[in-house]
Amino acid sequence: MLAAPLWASHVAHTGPDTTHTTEKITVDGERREVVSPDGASIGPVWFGADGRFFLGADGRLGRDEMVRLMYGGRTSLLIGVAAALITTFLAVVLGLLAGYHRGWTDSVISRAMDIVWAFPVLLLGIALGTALAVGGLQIGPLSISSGSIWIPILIIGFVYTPYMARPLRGEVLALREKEFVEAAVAQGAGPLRVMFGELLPNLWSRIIVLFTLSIANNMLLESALSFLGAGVQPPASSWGAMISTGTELIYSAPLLTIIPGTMIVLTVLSLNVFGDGLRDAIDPRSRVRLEAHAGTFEPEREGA
Amino acid sequence: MGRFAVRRLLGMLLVLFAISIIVFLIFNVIPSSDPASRIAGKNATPQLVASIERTWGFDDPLPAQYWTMMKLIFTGELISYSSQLNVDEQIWKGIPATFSLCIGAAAIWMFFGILFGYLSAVKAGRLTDRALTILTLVGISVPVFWLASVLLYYLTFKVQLFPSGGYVPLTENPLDWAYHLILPWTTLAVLFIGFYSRVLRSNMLDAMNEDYVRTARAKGLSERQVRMRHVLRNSLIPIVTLFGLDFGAVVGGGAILIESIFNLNGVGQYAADAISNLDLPPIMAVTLFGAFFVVLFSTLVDIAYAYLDPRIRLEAASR
Amino acid sequence: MKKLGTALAMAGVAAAMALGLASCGGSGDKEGGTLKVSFASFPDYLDPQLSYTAEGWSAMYNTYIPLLTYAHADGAAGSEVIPGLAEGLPEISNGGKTYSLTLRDGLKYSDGTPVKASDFKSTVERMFEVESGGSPFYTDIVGAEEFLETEEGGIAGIETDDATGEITIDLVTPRGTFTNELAMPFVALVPGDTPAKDQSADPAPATGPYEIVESNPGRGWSYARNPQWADNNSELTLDLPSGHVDKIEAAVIRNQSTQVNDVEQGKTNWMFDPLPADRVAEVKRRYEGTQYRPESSISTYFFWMNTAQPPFDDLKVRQAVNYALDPAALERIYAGEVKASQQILPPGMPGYEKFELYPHDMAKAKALVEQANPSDREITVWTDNLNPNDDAGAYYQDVLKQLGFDAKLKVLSGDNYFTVIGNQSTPDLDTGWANWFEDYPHPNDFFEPLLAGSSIAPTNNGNFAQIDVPSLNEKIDELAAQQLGPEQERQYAALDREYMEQAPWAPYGSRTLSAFVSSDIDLDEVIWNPTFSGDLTSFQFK
Amino acid sequence: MSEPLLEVEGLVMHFPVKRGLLVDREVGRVRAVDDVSLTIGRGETLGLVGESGCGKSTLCRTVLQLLKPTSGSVRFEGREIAGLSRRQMRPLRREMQMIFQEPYASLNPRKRVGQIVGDPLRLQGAGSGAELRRRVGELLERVGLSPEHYERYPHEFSGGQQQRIGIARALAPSPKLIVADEPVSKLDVSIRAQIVNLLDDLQDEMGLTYLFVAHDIGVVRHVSDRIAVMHEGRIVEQGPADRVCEHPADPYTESLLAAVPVPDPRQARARRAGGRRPGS
Repeated sequence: MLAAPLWASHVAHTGPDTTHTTEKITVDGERREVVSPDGASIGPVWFGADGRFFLGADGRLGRDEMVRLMYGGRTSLLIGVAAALITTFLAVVLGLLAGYHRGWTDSVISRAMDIVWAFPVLLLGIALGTALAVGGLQIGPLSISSGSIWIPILIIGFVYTPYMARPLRGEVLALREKEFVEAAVAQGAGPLRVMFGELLPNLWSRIIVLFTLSIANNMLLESALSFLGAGVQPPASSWGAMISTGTELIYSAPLLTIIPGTMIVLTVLSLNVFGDGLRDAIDPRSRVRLEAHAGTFEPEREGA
Repeated sequence: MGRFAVRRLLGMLLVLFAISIIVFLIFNVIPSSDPASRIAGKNATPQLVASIERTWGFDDPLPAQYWTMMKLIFTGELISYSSQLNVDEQIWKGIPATFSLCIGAAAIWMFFGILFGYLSAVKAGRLTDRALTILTLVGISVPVFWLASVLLYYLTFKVQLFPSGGYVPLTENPLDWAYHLILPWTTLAVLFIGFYSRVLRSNMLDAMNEDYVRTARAKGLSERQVRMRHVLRNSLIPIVTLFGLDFGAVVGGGAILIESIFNLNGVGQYAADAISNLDLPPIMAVTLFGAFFVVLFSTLVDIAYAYLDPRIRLEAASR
Repeated sequence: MKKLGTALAMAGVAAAMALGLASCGGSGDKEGGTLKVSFASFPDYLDPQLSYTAEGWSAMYNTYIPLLTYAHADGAAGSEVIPGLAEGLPEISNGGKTYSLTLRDGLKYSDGTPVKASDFKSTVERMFEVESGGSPFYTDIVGAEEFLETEEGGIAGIETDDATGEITIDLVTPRGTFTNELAMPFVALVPGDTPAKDQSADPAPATGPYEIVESNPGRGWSYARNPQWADNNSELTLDLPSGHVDKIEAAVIRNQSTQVNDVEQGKTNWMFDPLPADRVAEVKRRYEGTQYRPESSISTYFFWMNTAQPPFDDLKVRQAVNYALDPAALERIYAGEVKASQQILPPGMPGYEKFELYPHDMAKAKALVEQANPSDREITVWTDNLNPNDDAGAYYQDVLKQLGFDAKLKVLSGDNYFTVIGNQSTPDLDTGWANWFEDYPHPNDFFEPLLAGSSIAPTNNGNFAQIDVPSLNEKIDELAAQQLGPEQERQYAALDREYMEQAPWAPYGSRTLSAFVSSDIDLDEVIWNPTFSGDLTSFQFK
Repeated sequence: MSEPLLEVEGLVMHFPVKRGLLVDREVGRVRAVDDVSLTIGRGETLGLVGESGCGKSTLCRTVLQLLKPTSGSVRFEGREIAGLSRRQMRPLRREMQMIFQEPYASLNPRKRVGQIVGDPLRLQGAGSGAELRRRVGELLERVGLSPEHYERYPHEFSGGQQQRIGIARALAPSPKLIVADEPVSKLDVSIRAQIVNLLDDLQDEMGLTYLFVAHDIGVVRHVSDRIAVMHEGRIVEQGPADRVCEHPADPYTESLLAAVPVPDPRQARARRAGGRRPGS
């Protein structure tokens, strides 16, 4: 069921942003307004209207909640996975560089990571989100318009990098002392070959676990950012953005908050359980400290 | 040792400096943050905007503006662009609420985190452990702000069991203070309870296989004594570390969501307001405040560790 | 949802004719007590020279009194300018360029210092010195522009005499709105030695019935009776009410739904902000007439279209949008809290005459777009994130899509929305949402700042549609120099129609506000002034 | 002595000891290798012996330019390699290989045997696909393993077999010089002789030159043509193996000979003469 969002466009009868403010639908043979004149939206009708408005409409625009839920889930998952890929890529490269070269390369990278790490994650996310909400991002040929979901993806991918880079760097520092690294150098392997050919294969199991848990974390951060208005920009929906609109209506339509929230909990929970199992399976003794939290999410400290 | 501490503290200053520059730049490259027109308001004339730019120094070069701002923060004279109030004073006023929230929540999460972790480890593999594992996994999978909103709906509106938010100073009425904070404390703590009990559980399970524990058992200590005196005590060290870092992070911005939802008027709420106003001075000050706590606690933890384990000192020094 | 403050940033909040003057207090009414009120956001300033929000004006209506003020009455009666600290309305001479007033003798500030005529001059100068958003209203005073530039030498156009209390103001050009402007809080008197910086944290001494005794910016503030009021000032300014309660505590509660819950549960006596749209139905059903009554405002909600660039440089496209928007849909989005209207002047504003140029007709709209066949169909729709404005934006975007445009929605924080769309360097300013609440009950307030060609500015632009029609600009200027009378009102009505024929906007209504009080407050006694909203002196416990 | 392959002259390797409150200052040095001169002739085995921590491993790595020497000269086939950059060194690496003390640690645990042995070949750009596989198979056979081991991971092998993999890897680029840093000290006593014999056989077959390092003078004596004795970073004595062992000139060499239990020379010699092919 959690994968349903992937097929959203095939299942849905209407677009996620299509409004049905003054429309009427037939529920179990009875004509009903999607939104009543005083602004109350129709609640869940389940299978009463041929699958339309399964979970009712969202607020006074009369958008189909179920359709939005599916499209929103797609956004949330996309952000979670894409940001995790970015984080993983950056963390692997930085971790390898810092751990392999040590010396000033390590100092520079570690200090930069310290800075991002010390930056309160939510504040940094909101600051960047707000900063980019108006003008978008323009770096050379790379141009991202302000409503694009790439903005939250990049922000999340960026702010969580230290949390993955630090444990990886620690691991690389330890691996680097192993004789097989020296053996590779003795055979004439260059730094890149050593990093990616020799060290990286030893990091995979760790990376996969961190990656899984990172998706879970990213989805939580995405929801928090969207809740604060710095994440996914309307009318695009994500589960976090849906909670954000939902809480505005919580006293009149609590389901609009409860449903997307439950979806997040279930998805994140599955990812956490999966990541946990993966960790136990691959590396039972390792203590991965990367756990799901939106606000504070701890790196593994070397020696801890 | 002293050398390590001095270095770490210097590093901390460097990080704070870098953060202040980053924040400053982020908000100076936003096209629409132009503070002068914002201060001038809706009907502003060009003269008014020009006059404001002169008064506030917005026409100075950026480094000069940065320097002025930092000087004002540290002399406590920085005023916000949108309300013209003293930023340091506002932060100062938010501290009681933020600390009440964080310290209370921290007490709760430490207590339950340790309790659950201990029970889970002792009953490893049994029903209690399974149940607690599920519970803690759910705990770390719930978006905090969502939990807060749902609790608010059910416990303050459907069943009017708790007040719907707001902060009552401890000095005014201790009972009311706690009553208003129960929900925020609980919500904030849930995540950490899950997190800490999981860490403690795995640490304890590891520790139970260590030689010194076997020796203790062999000496004839009761299982209970072994657990409390040896296993738990040693497994708590990493928890205390984590606590230092988490507490820093929560004070430094982690509480922002809870504060806004429960209308606690703490530092986090102040930051959220400032960000939505694109009001640079408070954002600078609050970010530095938050980063200060994060860095401070991580430095304290590092120094404490270096004290306990000299190898770290050497490693750090050789970098 | 959250901050009405910014939504209403331009000014006062209105209540209309809907209800006549409340009947005189019932026998069970009692004096005294502590009134608890809640605001969703702290006023921008608790400093009369600086504040330019509904919150601030409502908070200081009974604290800082200008030379002239507005009658403490509901609806149209509340739009009447009456003498405040001055003895009477100004005498206008010199072809509308000289205003003469006399300060009442013997007035005192709440700290006991006497109010002097020269305080008016220092107050106006202070307003310029703190670079108030209100200063553009007063730059027509002789010497004001130079003073803003140099902040030296005082404003030559204001002459005062402390002995006689005479105050003379000379203007550069006749200004038909100046009487209203003298009644704005920007020029409410504060002592001459008040520092020229924001006093929100330590409000200046009051002249009205209540003084602000504690201010905790961002969190709340509270009032007590002005010790100088009962024995001194009220004797001298009999036309102003003294208030019923002894203390007022104002708290900031950001979530408006929480405010509603608190009023329902009696924890708060009055919420300043309008009901959040999703609670309207419930509150109306349970409390209409007993604790709740709707109040209309003098405001216009509209979508502006940038006439300076395609596709909205084409009149047909703009008209198509006007036809395509369905007032019924927008009414639902605002949960009935917007009263449909398709013109620039809102009901309640002098000069308002109802007309309807563009009845909802989707087919006609589509036909018009087909005729115009604009080549540029990529549109960015701007709106702020305050519910339900964001929903209105989403609906508008959907309508534009139906008209065959490729519309993108951009939702900005309500706190900086107007700064962004008022900055012409912002890219893609095609069309978007906006609203306007009156600064004072004078129709010029809806034309000059919003539609005159001279208002187009690179930053802080108010003419979002960038409409610049020379004949209409002239008309605006001509009317602005005259004192408002029946003839002028008729001409403003004609101007309204002429502008709507150009269709720079697609207006959709004026906002309904609400008075919602706890069960122990006497709702019938509550006065809702169109400019200052809930009048704190009118609240009374049953 | 035959024509020299490797000439080390006045080699010095110092590790600075830095301290300082803010800025590091050098407060002392550890002299790991202190003015060492050695010469190894083509096809010869030089045994380097000394107690743990005397600088043997550092010397090996300095010779191979895995560590940059503080000063001194290293000539390989008459060419100075001491100042070369990593990049300049790379083409020379195939000529000089190393065998490590800890067989398991020297093999990447996440790589298959085929990859480990094949990598040096690939680095030399030598063949691919089936051809590479065939050559790796040959090498594995050559060191007494089976080509079927191609797909296995290092941890599936015993210590001795792991060292054979290490040897196969060192042989892969057809080097001239092999530096063996205590290749047998971490192995079971029963397996040591097999590995030592394997190295011996390979030398005969392929004309290899060895720098053979051990802390056990007994092992060194039997593989080496000449022996150098290292103490606290310096070479205290060097000369033909038998001469050094039977008439040590330096008191330190004497103490080494006295302290280390020497396996029965006759037994060792007999085994060597038997020349059994181990491992198969």
